[in-house]
Amino acid sequence: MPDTGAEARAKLVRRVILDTSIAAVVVIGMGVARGVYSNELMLFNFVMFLALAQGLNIIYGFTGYLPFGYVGFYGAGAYGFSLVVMHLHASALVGMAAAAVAALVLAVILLPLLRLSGAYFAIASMAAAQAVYEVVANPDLENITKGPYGVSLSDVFAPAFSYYIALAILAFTLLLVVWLRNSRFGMSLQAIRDDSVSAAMAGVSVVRGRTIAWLLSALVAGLVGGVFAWHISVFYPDTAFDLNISIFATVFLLFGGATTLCGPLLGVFILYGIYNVIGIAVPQYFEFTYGALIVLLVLFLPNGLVSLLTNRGIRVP
Amino acid sequence: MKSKALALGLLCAVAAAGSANAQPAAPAAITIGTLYASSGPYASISMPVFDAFKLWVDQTNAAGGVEVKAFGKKIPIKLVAYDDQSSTATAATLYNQLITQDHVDLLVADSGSVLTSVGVPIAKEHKQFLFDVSGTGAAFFTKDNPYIALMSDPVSTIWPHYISDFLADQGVKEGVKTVAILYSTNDFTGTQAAALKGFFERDGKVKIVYYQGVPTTTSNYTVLINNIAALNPDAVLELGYVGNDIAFLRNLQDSGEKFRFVFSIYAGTEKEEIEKNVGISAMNGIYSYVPASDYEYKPDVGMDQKAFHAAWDKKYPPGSGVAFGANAIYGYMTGLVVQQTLATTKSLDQMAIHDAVFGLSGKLKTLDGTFELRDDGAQIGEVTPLGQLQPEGKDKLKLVAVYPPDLANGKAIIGK
Amino acid sequence: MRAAGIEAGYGRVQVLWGAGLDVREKESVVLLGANGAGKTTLLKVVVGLLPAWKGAVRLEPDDVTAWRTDKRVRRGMAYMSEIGVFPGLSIDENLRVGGQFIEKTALKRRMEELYAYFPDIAHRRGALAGSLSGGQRKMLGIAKALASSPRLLVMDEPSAGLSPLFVGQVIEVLSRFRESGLAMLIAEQNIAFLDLADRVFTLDGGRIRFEGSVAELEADDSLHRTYFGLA
Amino acid sequence: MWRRRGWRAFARHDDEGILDDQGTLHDDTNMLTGAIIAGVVFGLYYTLVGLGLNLVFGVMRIVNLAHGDFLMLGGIAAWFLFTSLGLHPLVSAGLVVVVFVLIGLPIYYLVVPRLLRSRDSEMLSLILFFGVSQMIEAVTTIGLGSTERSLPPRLLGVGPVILFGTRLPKAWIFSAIASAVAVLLVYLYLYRTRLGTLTRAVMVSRDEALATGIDVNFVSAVAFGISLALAGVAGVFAPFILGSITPNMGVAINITAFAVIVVGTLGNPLGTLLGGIIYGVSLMLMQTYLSSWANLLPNLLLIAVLLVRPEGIFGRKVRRA
Repeated sequence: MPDTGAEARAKLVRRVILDTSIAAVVVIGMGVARGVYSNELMLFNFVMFLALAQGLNIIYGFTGYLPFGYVGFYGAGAYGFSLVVMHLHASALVGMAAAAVAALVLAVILLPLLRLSGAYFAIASMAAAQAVYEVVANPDLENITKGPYGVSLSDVFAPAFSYYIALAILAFTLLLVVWLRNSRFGMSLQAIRDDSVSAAMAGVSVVRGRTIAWLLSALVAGLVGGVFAWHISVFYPDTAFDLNISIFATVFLLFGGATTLCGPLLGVFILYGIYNVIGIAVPQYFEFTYGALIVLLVLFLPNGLVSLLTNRGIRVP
Repeated sequence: MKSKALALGLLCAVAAAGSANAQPAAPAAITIGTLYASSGPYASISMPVFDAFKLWVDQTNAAGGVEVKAFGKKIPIKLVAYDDQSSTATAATLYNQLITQDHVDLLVADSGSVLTSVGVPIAKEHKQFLFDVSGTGAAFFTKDNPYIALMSDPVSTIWPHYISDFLADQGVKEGVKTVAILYSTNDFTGTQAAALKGFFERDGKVKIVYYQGVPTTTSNYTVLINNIAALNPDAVLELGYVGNDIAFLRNLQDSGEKFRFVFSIYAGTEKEEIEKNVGISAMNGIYSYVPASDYEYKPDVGMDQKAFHAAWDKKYPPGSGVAFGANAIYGYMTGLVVQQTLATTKSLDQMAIHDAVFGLSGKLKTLDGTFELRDDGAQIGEVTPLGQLQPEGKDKLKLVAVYPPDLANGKAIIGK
Repeated sequence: MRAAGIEAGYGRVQVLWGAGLDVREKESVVLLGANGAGKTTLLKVVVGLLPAWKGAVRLEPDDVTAWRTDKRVRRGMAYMSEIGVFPGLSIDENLRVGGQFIEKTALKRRMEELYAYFPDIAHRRGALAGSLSGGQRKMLGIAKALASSPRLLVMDEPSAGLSPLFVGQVIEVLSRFRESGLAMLIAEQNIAFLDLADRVFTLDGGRIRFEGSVAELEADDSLHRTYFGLA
Repeated sequence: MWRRRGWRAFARHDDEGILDDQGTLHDDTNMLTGAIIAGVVFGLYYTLVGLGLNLVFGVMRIVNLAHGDFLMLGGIAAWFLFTSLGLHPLVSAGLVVVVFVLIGLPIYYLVVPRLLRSRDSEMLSLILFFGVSQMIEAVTTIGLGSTERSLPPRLLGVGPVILFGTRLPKAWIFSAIASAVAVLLVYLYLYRTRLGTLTRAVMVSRDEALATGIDVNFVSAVAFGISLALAGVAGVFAPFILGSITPNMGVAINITAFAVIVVGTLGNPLGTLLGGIIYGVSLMLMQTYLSSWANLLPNLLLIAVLLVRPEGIFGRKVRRA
């Protein structure tokens, strides 16, 4: 905040408190839900997509880069976790650390992609995710990754514990977004997104800013992927690298509205909620409706649900 | 707020436990939960299973329900089925849904290893017995998990041994010395390829000159066929899914290359589907497994193959979408196992169901052969003879079982 | 051509606040204004690339406010943007695109006329416009705009990016067309173009500040200082 | 592959006492030339697959993520016309061209002009057409179920054609010819017609085209229609090249089509020819020497070209900073 007046500071504090309480309500709510609703896996998927949509928010909402291959980090996390647990017989928490490292390493390797703009970046990141998948799923690497035959991690299977770790990851991600929304760093990122040339002239390090956002975003996906592997314990590479995961997260984010805290949350609760209620019974009709919804959204509400309010000048947390 | 929710949760748990403990009177219906994939890569193996299972349910309900020994009477079946659209993530949620929300009495998996895989740990976690229709993944069957049994389809490592036996036995006599193996890199075909490689190396009679995996999404084989032809193998084994086999057989015909022995899994197991897509001339002489849809076992229970095929055609007229084939048999077969299980189980407790299913092992004879389980739940009874597609009349092909000799109903013709 | 009471802008940002100007038959008008004054915006409204929020544009005898650019071009208006050419097309193709609405043989004749005017580009007809020098590109831009034989040529900063030497050439070419009876509306900040002007408008902050002859402009002290400097 | 008399042919047919001129000599060089020739022919088909996608990108700067689904619809149309009316696929191809152009125009006017007005249309187009793709896939699955469908191979002739000593399916030759014709027609359209020149003008600069008074919407709508027609024609040949068609095949096609057009220069339809051939040849080489890694190829090609030479072969700046 450039303004250092006491009033501005008080305003900032109020904002941070509001944002943080929203985050807290969501996390606690999802914790409580596990006690009252027994389809734990469905709740777990909600937690996963809440975190993924916000992770994507970090890179897209604040820098304007939309990686279609976001699932690559998720898959890298899932396999980082699995490899350490399978080969080193490490504990699940060590596995989670490995998941984080795997996603970050991949993010560093893919840093050059940030030189590309818009659609090229989106497509290249998708190709990158596919490439990682092709490597992981290759039967020639069966001894390492189990190739296409899938991973089984029954030794560390702990659905309750891993659910709470997933909640912790969600909390971490939400706090990251709160921080980005209210910090000088987050503001400068948005300045870069809107006009990289002037932002650079104003002394904001464009490259550094984007790199940090990219790594944070990858980290979130990696952690979510790791906890997914842990929670589900048996999976195939095409589960961990399912392009639909990217696409769902993207649609949720855009539907709610990027750069905000509430937008992606709304997107997940509404769309994934509908998906689970209606989609299960009549998937094809739902797939059609879903597709139509996306089309209408892009044409008539490209900045998401929250833009109904922000267009009227109302600040949405 | 939190404590309130906790209390609510506790209440629910107590209620659930209470209802489980009190042995209720006969329920109004036996709930069977299952998944199917109406779209995506596994739809073509999932839909026939599901349709056949539905056929069994309808038939049973039309007869007044299924006989349940624990209550000494017939009870109608309520089928709860969800569409996972070939997505494992969706499937996982849905297995959970069936167990925790719908509280199904019996849980039947989706077809194929991939969609079954996610159900295995969930069923085990919730101590729910899983009727595994055709998920043959070796990792599913472990001694410490009593909550699974494979209905049909022997485990992948057993399936292919008639191929190597046949080549080592009759093939060698006719001068077959070399073999090329081309497989799709997925659990189902990959394990079969690896098993075959092991068998050939163990027997040491036929030499493997080409052993390659290709991605399951491979849709054209022209160059691969050219490359294989360059090595001049006597036998070519192509192990893939339906789409792979269609592309392979079409390209093989187009290439004009001839091999003395060509094997493809689905040419026989989903004969009608393949025939629709590649035509008869491309299939003539091809070797394949002989599924129960083309082989007449004498059943003690349920319809025989002819009667079932007729019932299928009546319910799903040819051309209505889903073709008759091995997977249809698997679905019906699963229904029969369920039926026999309920007819013998002491209660609907999941361990009692486990006991009842394993109690059928070795005794149950259906249109799919003899149902026999290894003690970890893997299927070892239902064998699939090696067969060959041979001309029958002018424009028809018949799948003739040629090996092993005790199951054979025809003679193999090995090309020159 | 007459534009009156134009209000327009981009998104929520309003740039023009009731600007208006007119160009009479065979008259040459220069629109003078500093960077950001709204010159380009006003021209875009005139040629129909930007909708007017308020006000009207008339191309006598029609009210063309709601017309699309292509319809206005058919009616005898041509626009030369700051870029002015398609660098990825050949010189020949640029002219043909410019004269897209003209019948085939007439276009051929028109192109020969233009090549006669611009010998510099005439002998490289097949070359890509992108390979031309800045000055030649400007000439091609003018030729392309004129290919449709317009009655009114609207130009946005023909001097942009040119060295003073080329600016002189451009003015010279334009003056020849002016003599042949072409009406012109030139938005500029380079006062050298005043040589071409029958009348001058000045635009500042999205409003017209002055309208009159060059002599009247020079007579106005404050305007004189703004546009001619203190020299 | 060379097919001529050789010592191995003798060895092979020795015990049968037969020697015919089908005797075969295979060696590594022949595998190599075989893969390259097959790759070129196969690549021509992929040129056809990518051509329309690239045309739309070139003219509108939008990415039609439903391109593969339109291709699938073309295949379904050919299948339907054959099974219900007995139409030959080459006849269907002609019908598909007309119908798809006509379908393309309204779709363009419904969606694209509004899309192009948005802040980041290139990006949003990806998402929008993903939605369209979902709708098409859903409708097809509801209407037809999800099983494989194809046309009898005999329609395009069974048996191989020998090209420079390499045996290729007849269907490949047909689709390669169709593709070559399509490329030629697109070339003639772009370089020999008035509308084509205007189209190229829009490709060079949409703003300048608007300023020049080109009816950009009409030009784009026609390009969009042509693009769908090209996808449809590629779809008609799909059962012969890819074995069969299923409602969900679109996504995989899209990824490959992207690779092809990125390699062959984005926004330059004729560059697609080069991209298709490079893709085809590399795929066949991968299948020959490293078959299980073959799927890695389009992805790596795509990333490598974007990073090393993002402007493609004919050049256009795509980097941001």
